[in-house]
Amino acid sequence: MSPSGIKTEKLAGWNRPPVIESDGEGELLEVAMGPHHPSTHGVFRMDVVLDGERVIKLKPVFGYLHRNHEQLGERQSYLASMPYTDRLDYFCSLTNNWAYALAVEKLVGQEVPERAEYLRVILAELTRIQNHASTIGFLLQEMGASGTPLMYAFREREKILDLFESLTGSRMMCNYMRFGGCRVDASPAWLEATRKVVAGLPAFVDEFERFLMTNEILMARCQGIGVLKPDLAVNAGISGPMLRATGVNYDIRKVDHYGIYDRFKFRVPLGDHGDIYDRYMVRMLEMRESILILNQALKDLPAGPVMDPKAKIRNFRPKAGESYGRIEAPKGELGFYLISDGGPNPYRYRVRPPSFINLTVLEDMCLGSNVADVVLIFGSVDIVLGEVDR
Amino acid sequence: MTERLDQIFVVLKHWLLGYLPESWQTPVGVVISVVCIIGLYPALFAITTVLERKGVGRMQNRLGPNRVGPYGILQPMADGIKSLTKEDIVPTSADAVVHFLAPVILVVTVFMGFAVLPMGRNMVLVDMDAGLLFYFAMGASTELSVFMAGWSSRNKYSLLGAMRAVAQMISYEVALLLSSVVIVMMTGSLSLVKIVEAQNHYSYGFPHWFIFTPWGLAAFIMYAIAGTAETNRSPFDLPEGESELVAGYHTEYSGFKFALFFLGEYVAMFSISGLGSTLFLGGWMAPFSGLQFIPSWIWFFGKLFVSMCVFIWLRGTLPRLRQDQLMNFAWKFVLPMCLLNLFVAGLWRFMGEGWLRWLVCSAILILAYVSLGREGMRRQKFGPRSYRYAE
Amino acid sequence: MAVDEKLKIELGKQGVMVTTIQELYNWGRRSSIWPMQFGLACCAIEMIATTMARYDLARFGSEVFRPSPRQADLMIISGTVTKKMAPQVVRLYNQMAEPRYVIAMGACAISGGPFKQGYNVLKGIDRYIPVDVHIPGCPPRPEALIQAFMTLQKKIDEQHLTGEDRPRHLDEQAPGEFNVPEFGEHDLEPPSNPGTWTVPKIIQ
Amino acid sequence: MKSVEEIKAAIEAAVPGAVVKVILNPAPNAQHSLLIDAPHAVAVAEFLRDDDELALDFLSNVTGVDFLDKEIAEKVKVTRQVPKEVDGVQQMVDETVEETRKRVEPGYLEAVYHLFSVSKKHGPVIIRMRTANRTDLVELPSLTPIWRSAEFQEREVFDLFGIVFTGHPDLRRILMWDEFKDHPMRRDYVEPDDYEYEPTAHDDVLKRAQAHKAKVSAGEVSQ
Amino acid sequence: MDFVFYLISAFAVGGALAAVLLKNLVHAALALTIAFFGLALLFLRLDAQFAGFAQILVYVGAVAILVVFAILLTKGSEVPKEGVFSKSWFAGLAISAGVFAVLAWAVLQAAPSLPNETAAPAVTVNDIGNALMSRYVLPLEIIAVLLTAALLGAVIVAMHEKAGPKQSAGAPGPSLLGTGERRNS
Amino acid sequence: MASSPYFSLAVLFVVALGFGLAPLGLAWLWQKVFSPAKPNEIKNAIYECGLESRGDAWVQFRSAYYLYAIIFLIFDVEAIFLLPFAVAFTGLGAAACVSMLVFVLLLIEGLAWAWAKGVLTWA
Amino acid sequence: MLGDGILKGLAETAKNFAGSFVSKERMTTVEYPEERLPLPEAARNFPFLVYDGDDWEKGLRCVACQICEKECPPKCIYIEKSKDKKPDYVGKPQIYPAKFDIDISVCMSCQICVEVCPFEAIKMNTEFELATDDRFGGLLLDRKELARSNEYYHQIHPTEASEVDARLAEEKAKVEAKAKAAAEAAAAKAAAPPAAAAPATPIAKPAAPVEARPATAAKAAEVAKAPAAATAPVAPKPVPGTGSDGAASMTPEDKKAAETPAKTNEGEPKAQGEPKE
Amino acid sequence: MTPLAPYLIVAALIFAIGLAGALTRRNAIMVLIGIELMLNAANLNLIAFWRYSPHPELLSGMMFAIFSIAVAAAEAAVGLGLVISIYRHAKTTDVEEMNRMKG
Repeated sequence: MSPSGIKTEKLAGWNRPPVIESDGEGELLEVAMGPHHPSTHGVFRMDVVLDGERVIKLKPVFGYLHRNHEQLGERQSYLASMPYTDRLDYFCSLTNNWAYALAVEKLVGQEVPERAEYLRVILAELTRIQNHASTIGFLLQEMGASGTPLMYAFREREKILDLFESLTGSRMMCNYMRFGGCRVDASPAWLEATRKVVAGLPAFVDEFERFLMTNEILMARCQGIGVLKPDLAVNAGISGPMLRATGVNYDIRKVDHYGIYDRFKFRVPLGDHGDIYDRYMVRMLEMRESILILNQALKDLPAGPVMDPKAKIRNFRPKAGESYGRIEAPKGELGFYLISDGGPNPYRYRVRPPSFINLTVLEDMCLGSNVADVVLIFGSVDIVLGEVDR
Repeated sequence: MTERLDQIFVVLKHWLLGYLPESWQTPVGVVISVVCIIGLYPALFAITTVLERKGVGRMQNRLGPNRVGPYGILQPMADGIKSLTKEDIVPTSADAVVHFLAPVILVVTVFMGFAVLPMGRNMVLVDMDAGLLFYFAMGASTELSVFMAGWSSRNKYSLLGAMRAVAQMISYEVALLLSSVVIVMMTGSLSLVKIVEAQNHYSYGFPHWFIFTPWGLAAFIMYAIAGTAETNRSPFDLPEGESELVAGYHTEYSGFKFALFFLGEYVAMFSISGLGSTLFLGGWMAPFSGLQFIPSWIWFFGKLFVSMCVFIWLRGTLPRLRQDQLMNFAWKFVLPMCLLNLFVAGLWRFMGEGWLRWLVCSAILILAYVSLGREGMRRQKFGPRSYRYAE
Repeated sequence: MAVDEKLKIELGKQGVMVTTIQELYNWGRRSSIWPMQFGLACCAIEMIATTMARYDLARFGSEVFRPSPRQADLMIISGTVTKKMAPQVVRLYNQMAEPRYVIAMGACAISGGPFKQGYNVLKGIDRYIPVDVHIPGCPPRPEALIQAFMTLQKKIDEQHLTGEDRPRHLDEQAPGEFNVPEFGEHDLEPPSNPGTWTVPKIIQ
Repeated sequence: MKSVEEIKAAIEAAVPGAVVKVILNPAPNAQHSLLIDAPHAVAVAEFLRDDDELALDFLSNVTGVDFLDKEIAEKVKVTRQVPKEVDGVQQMVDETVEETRKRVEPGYLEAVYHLFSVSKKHGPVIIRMRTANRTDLVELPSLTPIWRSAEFQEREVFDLFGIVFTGHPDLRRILMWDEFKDHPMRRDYVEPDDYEYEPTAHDDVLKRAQAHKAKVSAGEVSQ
Repeated sequence: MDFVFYLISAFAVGGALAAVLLKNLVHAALALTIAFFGLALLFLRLDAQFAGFAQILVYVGAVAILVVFAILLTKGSEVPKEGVFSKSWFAGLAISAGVFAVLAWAVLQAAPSLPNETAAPAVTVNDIGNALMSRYVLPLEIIAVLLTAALLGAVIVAMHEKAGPKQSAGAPGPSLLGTGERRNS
Repeated sequence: MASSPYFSLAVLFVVALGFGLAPLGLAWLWQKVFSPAKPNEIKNAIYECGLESRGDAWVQFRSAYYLYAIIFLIFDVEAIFLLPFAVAFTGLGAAACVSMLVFVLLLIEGLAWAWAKGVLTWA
Repeated sequence: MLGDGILKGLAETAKNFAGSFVSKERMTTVEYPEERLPLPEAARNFPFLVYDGDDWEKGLRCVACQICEKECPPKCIYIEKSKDKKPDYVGKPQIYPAKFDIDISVCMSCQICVEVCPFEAIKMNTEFELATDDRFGGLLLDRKELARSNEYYHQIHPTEASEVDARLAEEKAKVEAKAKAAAEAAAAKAAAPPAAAAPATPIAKPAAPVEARPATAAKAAEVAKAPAAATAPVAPKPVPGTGSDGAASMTPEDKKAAETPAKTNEGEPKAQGEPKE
Repeated sequence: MTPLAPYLIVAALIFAIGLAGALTRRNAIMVLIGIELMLNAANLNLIAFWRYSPHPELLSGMMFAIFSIAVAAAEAAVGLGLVISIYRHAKTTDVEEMNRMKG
């Protein structure tokens, strides 16, 4: 179907990307960045129009990793979609699991045992830490730091992945949570190992901070670049650290109180400028808060089952209805929208991907800035293509 | 004995030449020296690449290449063979002749610089009256080859990368020149041999290197910055800034042509480091009078090695600047500092001996450094921040 | 230089000169495999993890990830190749300089993997370009990638410089270009490269 | 936060002429939604966003849903005249017969919007819009002018479901390539025949495989 | 001995010829650097070491860069279709041939009276510096003024006044990502 | 002649040129003998992130580059005068130094003007 | 002052550089082919089939119930049922997989097959060094390549395997007890044919009248007893027997699910007409 | 040792080539290139005369050449700047077209 014949109305001016005019000097250069480009996190593509080195137009192009996730979800049973959610945001499979499990639990009114809730929190926060660390590493990589920060981030990530693997059996694609709990219980040895890793995390964050935080080059390149205003951020559906970096206090862990997050004491760091540096710092500070949550959760972890005995896994046929469940994934609001018609498969299975929607304002942030900044701004959004294109 | 060791290469050469008829001796001597230079630096390049990969690896908590040959030392050889046998692609729309010439010219101009570098006592190919000028004249020619590479590829990334590279190189070339003028002012010669010899005294065992004066130190810092930028090394490696420009001006180069660019970059590093140590670090002089028994060429290459290590260290640590910041840094920080340093050097001479000139010169330079730095940070509007939390 | 004895004897027939050159050539190629900086999906993260400190692909001299295909030797197809991406992948492969190798990393790259039932997922990149090594797994562990590297090295070691069984890139007759598919109205055109790929006949 | 009915009332009060229907959700989470009519949708959306009490400034999720044409077989009692021999005389007699009639209830495409409020921290309020049918009238007004976050998501719905959002500033395919003709998330989408040899052919894959084989033997496709 | 001279001269003259004849401007500029380089070699051969290296530094290092930048700034990479030589090329050629003929004739006429060999002057950079600071200090200052003026003048001329014709990216054009842009492959 | 410094330079030039050309020649030979080059349309097309290249790379550039080049040229020329001065500096009197100071200051004034004018601001 | 942040960063890399020579914490590289990190017990990569005893073919626990095939998200398992039966670990005559292929080039290592298997027959392997240049030959694993002994299972997942063994032993004990009771009852009734619950006493019975391939035929001779059901080409209900008394580990859902696929599969076209082109 | 005359001939030749280039090329940049060649030819003359002068230690010709280099550089900067400026307004570097636009 062609969209021809659609009349385009004049839109409210303030939420559109500004039109940047060239000063007529020099010719405009159209450059494609991606799909194979060293800094587009895989196969993202931006078509950029440059005036000198200034970006005056930018069009993101999606779909190079469109893997039909939603259609597969509708063709398969509820359980079979669980491992697919691992592959959405492949850095944070556990939070994806949780969001999906939460949506299904909402759909059928399933309770989750307490121990499972605690384990979910522990795993989600570990996921958050490794995601944020890697994101910062990648951001610095894009800034040209020849991999060293990324290596340090991955050094820590490997430790966390070891934990994931020894609990769930897989490094990245954990497929761990189930509707009504978790698949397997954590052994005392695992908890001990986790405590040890968590105890080592503050030192890592300290090292990272010493390494980077006051680096003049980093500050010069990040501060005041890619500024996002809070009202636009809210209007454009931005969520996660990117939203909080603009100063909007909105953390779904605090707002929805899903899981058992209201039992933990933690703070939500907020930025004031909404630039790359704020996004970077908010992530840095969130890692520290996550460590706090982890310490509390590991202390209070109760004994008990990890799976609701009444929970159904196979031949799971929820009654007709729909549900939208969302959590605060490391990248933002990750939601699953399910419509059940009573069959074994969801009638409609929809993922609300934070990375994808956070890219809405990419153009607004990039216009008028240097082409080198585009790469950084893009990196600071923190996307994973698996989730963007699904 | 130490004398012998010091002059071992010179003696060796003369011993070899002794077997030749008189009229052949000079030309063959030149050829031998030249072949030594051109054999030596690529070998050093090979070693340095391994060192770099291993060194950066160590900084990143990993081992680096260690499988090809013992401890991975044959890695560059394998890379070389691979590059040599790799298909050579010349894009259809590229300008084939210029595309071919660019790496060759780069290598040639980079090597020419070594003609005037003294690598040890009596170890210099030509000691020219205008040696330093010759060095810079050759250095200036490399820009053209970079431009040729980028332009002839007819690729957007290449051309942007080349333009960036040229803009960057010309900006820092000025700083490079001006920071070394100070040394010339003090030694009264453009001959690098004379410059080294001018630093050849020791008091209380410590050498009189130019870096140990306020203006010398300032000039050295500026030289180091400009030299890093001139060789496109991190944090000034924008022309190859792969995060936005894929591989910069050599995006379209494959096979050994690419290897030549790679080689050119490293050899230029040696050359800049060699000149730096000649100008500021006493060239082949020993750092303490007690260590003079160690041959001069060991000192020269030792200094070269140390400066390579610093290059590698910087590369392993720093993110890269943006083009406008880089240009601003060159023109609004490095260049003013260099110009100021000229006056400081003049002042140094006219103030006569005594501690006062140390004080005044250092004060002027530190003041300028701090205020220019502040000004730069203010202009760029960056600085540490604090953050608030919501409960 | 792990060339086994049998191979050496065979090489002996080709003459010492060629044998030496061949050994040197193969050794150079296998010891300096520069991958292209090219990640597609989940497996790309494990590929990055492979280059990171814990696994350190650099030990094999392969940490030099080149962003430009001109300078790369190896294309690690790490992740799902969608139909929208396939033409780009093929074009990039075409733009690499010979000799070039392909590792299909992970289920998706080999066969479409878990996503093979999707409308936008290519069912294996070997439909369009020849693959040297397949690594199953979703995603394969970093160690598996290293093992695949060593498999590739072994494969290179066994290649002959001359003769009938010389590898594709040394053979003038063998194709150097692979058709880049075009976007059709419902599917890629053509759905596979006939010269490169035929559906295997497996008798059950 | 207001209940769905209250919101409905508020909308109807604020936007004259708007037709709002509450669609109840039988699931335990009771996330009911509001079906709004297309002509007033933009006004309703603007109201929802700007109303001080609701302040639904955050459009989280936009989804398309495809409901196929339903063939409904219903039994109807029909009275008709049947010739009958009554007392040996041919007569038309009224007779009530039960008859199965098939009726096609046109399917529709639906766009679902999940709204939250960042300032008031409440939500979700779910609004939906329906097209009249699945074939020709698949236009809905775009809410991108109200919430920027709908920009890409509406493009996605257009791409995958074929709902044309009027008023969208840049309605192009987003995930599939531009030459692509179909809307793959529609439930009647026919996948291209790109059968791959599978040792594991089952179920519908097997069917496709067999269809492919038939096609190959008929010479329609190459491999 | 003369062989070197002829080689260098051929180099310089060839470069100059190529610079004038080549159609592609960038090629011409590169050929120009060859001519400059050849001239610098001639300077060296004339024992003017400082001038020779200065020639390389300024011309090969800076002027050539300036020229290629100017070419890229005026979109001169492409060979124009209408030809590179002016319509009155014949007249130009004739004039220059005439000039050369006159000059050559003059030189050849004077050749016997010209000095053939003189001792190589031992001029060091130090001498040049001293001369510069004594006899030529006035020209030096004038050069400084000239350079500053040139700097100001060239910058003013070349700098882009902001009031130039606006060119919006959204303006209709064949590509540059106007809406409805279709580009996938 | 052989003792002339230029002879050494010439030898260095020739050998360096040989060093650049020899491997390229060797690579060419390798291609001839063993590994045939297989140029084709796609391979020899311009690389642009895996897409077909669109639009020429040889576009008109911005004048910022040129402005920097001008200032560079002026300073390069300045260096031509500065170097002889620097060499002679140790033997010069205050008057000569003052005249050089004037020379440098004039150029600095040009630089300062350019700075103030915003020429040194990268586009 | 300008530059101190850079110096701090340099100090940090220097610390790591120096530390890499002394501390294991800073030199994290594991030199893979020679050194390996021990895989955690829970690690998984691809499924394998467990068999008891020495003969992989006889000992396969799999009864070809096809639950895993149905539940496998990427559909990479292919099972063909046998037409005859053989005794399972409790001695009950069971159908076995005549063909059991897993295409590991498709498998996503999700472990769902393991979770849904009511017979503890399929488990996850930890082997990952499977890179090959032969896509179909190397990556399409058949029954034989998939079969691993229970000892191997113990080796890679000791805790889990012991649990499984305990469970199976318990089940077996139950079945035996039941069988014993049944046998006793039968003995009481006397003169009845020997009960099915005697795995140690196989009754040589000719192969079921099916066009079995050599392997099957050879094995079919060993396939013991199975009173009446063995004659039927396809067992209509292979599962319920086990399902009903193997209660310990199975939730009711499992049992039901174990029944359903068997039923659904009956109606499906046999997957033998695999197209090959 | 080469006598003076050949240098002068070479200088004349380069001068003539430069002149021809300046007169025949359409592109303004090429005209400037021609002029640069002419200036360089003059420089060669200066240096040559200096070398063969009876008092080379006076450095006259050499200093002239150096000053000439500086002046030529300044000329190039301004000249090319003018070309760029004209191009910006007229979108052409063709001398003939520029002439036309004048009228």
